[in-house]
Amino acid sequence: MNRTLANPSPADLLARMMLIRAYEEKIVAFHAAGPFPSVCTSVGQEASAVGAVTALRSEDQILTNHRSAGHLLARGADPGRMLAEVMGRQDGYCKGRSGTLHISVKELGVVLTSTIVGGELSLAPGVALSRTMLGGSGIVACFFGDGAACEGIFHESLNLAAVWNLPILYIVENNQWQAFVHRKETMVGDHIAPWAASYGIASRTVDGNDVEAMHRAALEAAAFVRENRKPFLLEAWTYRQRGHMEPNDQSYVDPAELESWKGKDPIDRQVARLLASGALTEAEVEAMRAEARATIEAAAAFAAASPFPDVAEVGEGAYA
Amino acid sequence: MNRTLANPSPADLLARMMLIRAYEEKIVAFHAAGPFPSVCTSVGQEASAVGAVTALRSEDQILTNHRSAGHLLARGADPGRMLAEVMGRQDGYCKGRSGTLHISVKELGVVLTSTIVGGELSLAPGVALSRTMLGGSGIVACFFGDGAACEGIFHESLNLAAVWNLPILYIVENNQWQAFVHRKETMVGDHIAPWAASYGIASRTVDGNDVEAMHRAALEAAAFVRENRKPFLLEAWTYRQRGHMEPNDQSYVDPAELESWKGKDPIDRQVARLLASGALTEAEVEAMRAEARATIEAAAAFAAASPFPDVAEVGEGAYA
Amino acid sequence: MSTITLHDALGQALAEEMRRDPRVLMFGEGVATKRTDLLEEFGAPRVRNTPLAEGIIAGTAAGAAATGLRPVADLLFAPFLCFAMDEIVNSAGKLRYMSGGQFEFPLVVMAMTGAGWTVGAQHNHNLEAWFVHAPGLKVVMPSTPADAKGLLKAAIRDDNPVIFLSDIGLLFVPGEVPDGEVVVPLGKADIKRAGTDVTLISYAKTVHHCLEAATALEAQGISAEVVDLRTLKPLDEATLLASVAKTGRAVVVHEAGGPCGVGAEVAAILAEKAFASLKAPVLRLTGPDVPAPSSYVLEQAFVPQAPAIAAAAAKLLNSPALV
Amino acid sequence: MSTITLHDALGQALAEEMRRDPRVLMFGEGVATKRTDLLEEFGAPRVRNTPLAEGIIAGTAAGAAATGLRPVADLLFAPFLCFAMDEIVNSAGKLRYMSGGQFEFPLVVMAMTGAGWTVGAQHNHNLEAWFVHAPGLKVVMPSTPADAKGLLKAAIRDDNPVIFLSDIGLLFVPGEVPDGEVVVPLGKADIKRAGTDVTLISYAKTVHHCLEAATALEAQGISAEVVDLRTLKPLDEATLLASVAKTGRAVVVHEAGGPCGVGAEVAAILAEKAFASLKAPVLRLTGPDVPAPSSYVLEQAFVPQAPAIAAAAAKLLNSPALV
Ligand SMILES: Cc1ncc(C[n+]2csc(CCOP(=O)(O)OP(=O)(O)O)c2C)c(N)n1
Ligand SMILES: Cc1ncc(C[n+]2csc(CCOP(=O)(O)OP(=O)(O)O)c2C)c(N)n1
Ligand SMILES: [Mg+2]
Ligand SMILES: [Mg+2]
Repeated sequence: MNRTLANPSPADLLARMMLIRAYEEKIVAFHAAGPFPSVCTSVGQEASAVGAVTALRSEDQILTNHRSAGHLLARGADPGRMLAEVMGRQDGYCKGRSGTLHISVKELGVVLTSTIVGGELSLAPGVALSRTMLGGSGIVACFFGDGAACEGIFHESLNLAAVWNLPILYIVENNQWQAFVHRKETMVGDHIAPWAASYGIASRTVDGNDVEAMHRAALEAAAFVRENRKPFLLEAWTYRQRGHMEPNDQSYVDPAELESWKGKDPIDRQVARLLASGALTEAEVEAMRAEARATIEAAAAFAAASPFPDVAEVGEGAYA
Repeated sequence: MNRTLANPSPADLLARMMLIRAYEEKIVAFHAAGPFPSVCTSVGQEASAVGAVTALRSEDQILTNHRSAGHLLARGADPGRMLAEVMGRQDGYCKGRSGTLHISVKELGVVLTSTIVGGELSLAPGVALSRTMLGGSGIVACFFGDGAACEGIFHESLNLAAVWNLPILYIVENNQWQAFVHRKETMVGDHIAPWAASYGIASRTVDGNDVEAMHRAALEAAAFVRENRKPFLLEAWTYRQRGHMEPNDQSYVDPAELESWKGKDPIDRQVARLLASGALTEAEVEAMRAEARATIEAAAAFAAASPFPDVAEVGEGAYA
Repeated sequence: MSTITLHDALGQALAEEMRRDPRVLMFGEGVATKRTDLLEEFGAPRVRNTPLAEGIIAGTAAGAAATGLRPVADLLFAPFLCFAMDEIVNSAGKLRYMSGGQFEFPLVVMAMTGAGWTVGAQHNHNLEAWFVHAPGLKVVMPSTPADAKGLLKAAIRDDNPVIFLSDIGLLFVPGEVPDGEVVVPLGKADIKRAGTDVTLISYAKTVHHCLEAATALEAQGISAEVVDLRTLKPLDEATLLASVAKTGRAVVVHEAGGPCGVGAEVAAILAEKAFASLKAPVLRLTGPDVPAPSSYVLEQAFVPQAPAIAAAAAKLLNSPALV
Repeated sequence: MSTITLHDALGQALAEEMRRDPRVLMFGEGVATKRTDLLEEFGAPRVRNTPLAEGIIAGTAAGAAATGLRPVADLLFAPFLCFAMDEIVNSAGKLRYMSGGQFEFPLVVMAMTGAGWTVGAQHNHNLEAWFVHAPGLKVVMPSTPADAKGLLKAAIRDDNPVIFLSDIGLLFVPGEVPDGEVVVPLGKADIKRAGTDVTLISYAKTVHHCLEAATALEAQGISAEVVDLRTLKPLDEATLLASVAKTGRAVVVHEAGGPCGVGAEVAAILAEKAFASLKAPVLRLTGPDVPAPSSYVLEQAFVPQAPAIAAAAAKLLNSPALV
């Protein structure tokens, strides 16, 4: 899998979404089979991750949050090393130190998965400052949730990015939920995009369940940031189809809301679109799904075979 | 001096401003005379303090920041006990524990002077929650600066106040400076009032150097908060005429900006207005100034005569 | 007596105190979603979800406490307290003293921490020592459901800010809780097992590891006393000193990192005030001074376990003059 | 040799390191306004004012450090660090380990603290122990201009996050600073005065109080050694242990509160590793466990002063078996 996918076709976008879905379905299956580390899945949000990440260039850098598997896989991370990390193995990207919640992948420009909600927002300006001071045309993509937008650090991050003209593409994935709280309980309006106006930052809301719309919007937004060397806020309007974390619990979710959003599933929509346009046949779609699953099965086998870290080294590595 | 001043006359407003000016000029004089604790004066901002605080009722509560002398004196605090606190004496409102920077006066409903910039914003929702849950028609006035508006806690405070419908009158005194940094270096726009829109909070900017305009705006805003039981943001457009703290240093201030604002001095303006309307004569104005100074001289004498706290008690009083 | 988890014991304490005192209210991210029983019984104004914003949650608790309410704020996991340090330390902890006694801050901040869920260092960080080091706060960290219930009730009744930390690894372990009113006073350690040769001093999860170690030591003919601190601030010096006066030897055990941890404080107290009784060095067994790793094997290796505790204690017995 | 203040020594260190390494930059609230010499020499991109927002200042330092810059962030007064704990502790301190070593965080966070300006507890709070207790950080707190300069240069060159605290009371006290390159390695204590009967262990302002006490003790025929820790993390155990091996007695002195403070850590190390040499209890003299009061008389009473230190040391000499 390529690190960046230049000019991905509609089918390429679909393939990446399928890979993410297969990866997270595997995690769900692991949970069904017995104890497994808790994971926050992004089922239903694949279009946002794939549409945005494939709009970036290889010199760009990414910071993201606890729901990061889509961003990592869309960037070309190895699902085997990701699963190994989730399972606490030595071949994980962070040698089992991070677990699912904090995977970073330096070689892919993924500086941070922050499970401190807002941690990605607090580091993004500094990463962008490096871009600015060390030269180059790279930009920084910072993914965060509607919940993170309520943290004070959101305000501080956007304000600093505006005042210092930092090349940050902020991408807020408004998936309607903030763990066990609906966003209606935590903010007066529906959208985060208008909040950017306080900082003089341009913004836009896009249908985050339409991968092609998301991709186009992200391309435009990234181009704006790259050329103007200043921030932009893109809001992906989407939905978290599963509970906050595995194992799945949605007892507190309005079933009608959930069903209506399942009807807008980003993979189903892209499949329907490509079938309707004749770009793909049913058989080709099934083959793609099978390929994604096969990739993930191989990844799972790799992860399961990876050894646990040496416990004698537990106390090492905090200092350079 | 009354705790609240119902329907203050234009001359009453002037008298209170003169008292604040006399108090702070005394502090300047103390500094000129020798070592004295550092103090942040509000010279030039008296209209904002007096106009707003006299619009409150006795059941209302106040939180403010390091530049709080105007708010306290406008509320009717005893300048002798305030100066005693500044000078670290036992008769200070906080028994010398707080010093100038954190004076609270429970009996006047002044819950907090916070010198942590933003501390007033972080406690205000809780104080308002008490108002809401324990009943009554009281509201909370929270004074803060344009600098504090850049702290993350501003965002969190306003958002919570909006979502929980808390009766808070936020009053931001935009005095153009944030210690040694001009607000132009820290925010893209000129005003804080528009930031309230993100939270669905109504707001307004008023000439904070016109005490009558400020008073009317604060009365209206307080009435809005009192009746609707939800927050409002009032921005006082004003200027810090002296350095961030005493002793005065303004080497980094644009002299033209300073001069232009000194031309809009709130006391001079109110004097001119009352002379022009014939409400006051020159002699009456001078008598008012003299009275303010005499009050402060007496206060200073009281403070200087107050004993220092007993050092044997230094370790006591942290716990209830 | 009934057998319930620490998690449920906390729920009981909250319900009982909210029933007793209408000024008690609770809020946090997901509190109303997760504590549906409290929501039903006490209503939405007293059981609230909040936006995701720890600073203002803690600040709101401080402001409410200063003006007549008795809030309990749930900040979920201890590392999230990093976003609320100003409100907890600079406001809640300091403002009573700084106001010359005008205001009080009867509030409780709850959070979970510790190994057990492989959640890694941004959810698992034992930073209780920070709050012990901050003036004006009290700090509680129970090891059993009964203590958890009784201490939380005492914390809610206390007129000072109390940081109440629950060990993740103990949350769903059942234990016996007495029926009826249980209030465990703050500031009292508990001797979880009496002994004469060595004192094992700990709190939270590692109390159980000390008890296991004590059993193992018994087999070697060594009688270990296990002191559960329960309240880390104020610290129950009297119980500690009495125990070490008897045994002359101490091992302090906790999962938090060593430097400037609670174990350092305990050892320093002993080095000053129990010096004449000490027959051997005071040993500390703590988690390594690194972020808590996620991988299960590393996470377990991070926590002092019974065999290491027993070995340390045995070492003290065998070579009293050990350096 | 030239005689300059600690404040100017820091300025020299900053200028020299910015000259040496173009990746070093500095920012904070008012940094560009106050450090006009740096601004002129190095230009606006490397010397920046920031909005009033400690969290993002520290977070920006962390993000920049992870990606090739070497930022120095000035957070003004130590209590303001409460607004930046997440960025310092959860990000800068933890992310190297958590990333399996992929990233490094070469940054310095500067702040002032301590008695001297009667600014009260929201500006004056000695919370260095928090950072000692947090993994992945280093902590420095010098007592002289020369050490300040040399340690700040070492801190800027270090590949880890360093918390650099300046004692307000020492900022404008002049002292001798060697000409030319001065780099004081992190992690090395300094024996500021040699002695044989008792070791006075301290850092920052109270080092000078210990030196005064040592002079007073000399008059009583007691020879006191004064150890200046300088770096609080990593702590120079070897120097501490060597000194106490020689004297057999120790008094640990600091202005910060006692519970879980640096003095607790030092005493605990001694109680474990110097036990056989100890002839008397290890004493701690610290600021009281309350917020720092503003009133000058209270503020001074808050800080351990020379007479109390001398008295404590003399007590150890006079009654070795003192309990
Ligand atoms: C500082 C902090 N507070 C709380 C949490 C617990 N928590 C984890 S994810 C989450 C919800 C985040 O909501 P959002 O930012 O919208 O992201 P989403 O989970 O919806 O993708 C919460 C409250 C946390 N990890 N960090
Ligand atoms: C959290 C915090 N950061 C920094 C400071 C230092 N400081 C004191 S006042 C001030 C400027 C405040 O600006 P603003 O809020 O506009 O109030 P003003 O002083 O203009 O009245 C600063 C930076 C502080 N006291 N607290
Ligand atoms: Mg969300
Ligand atoms: Mg201002």
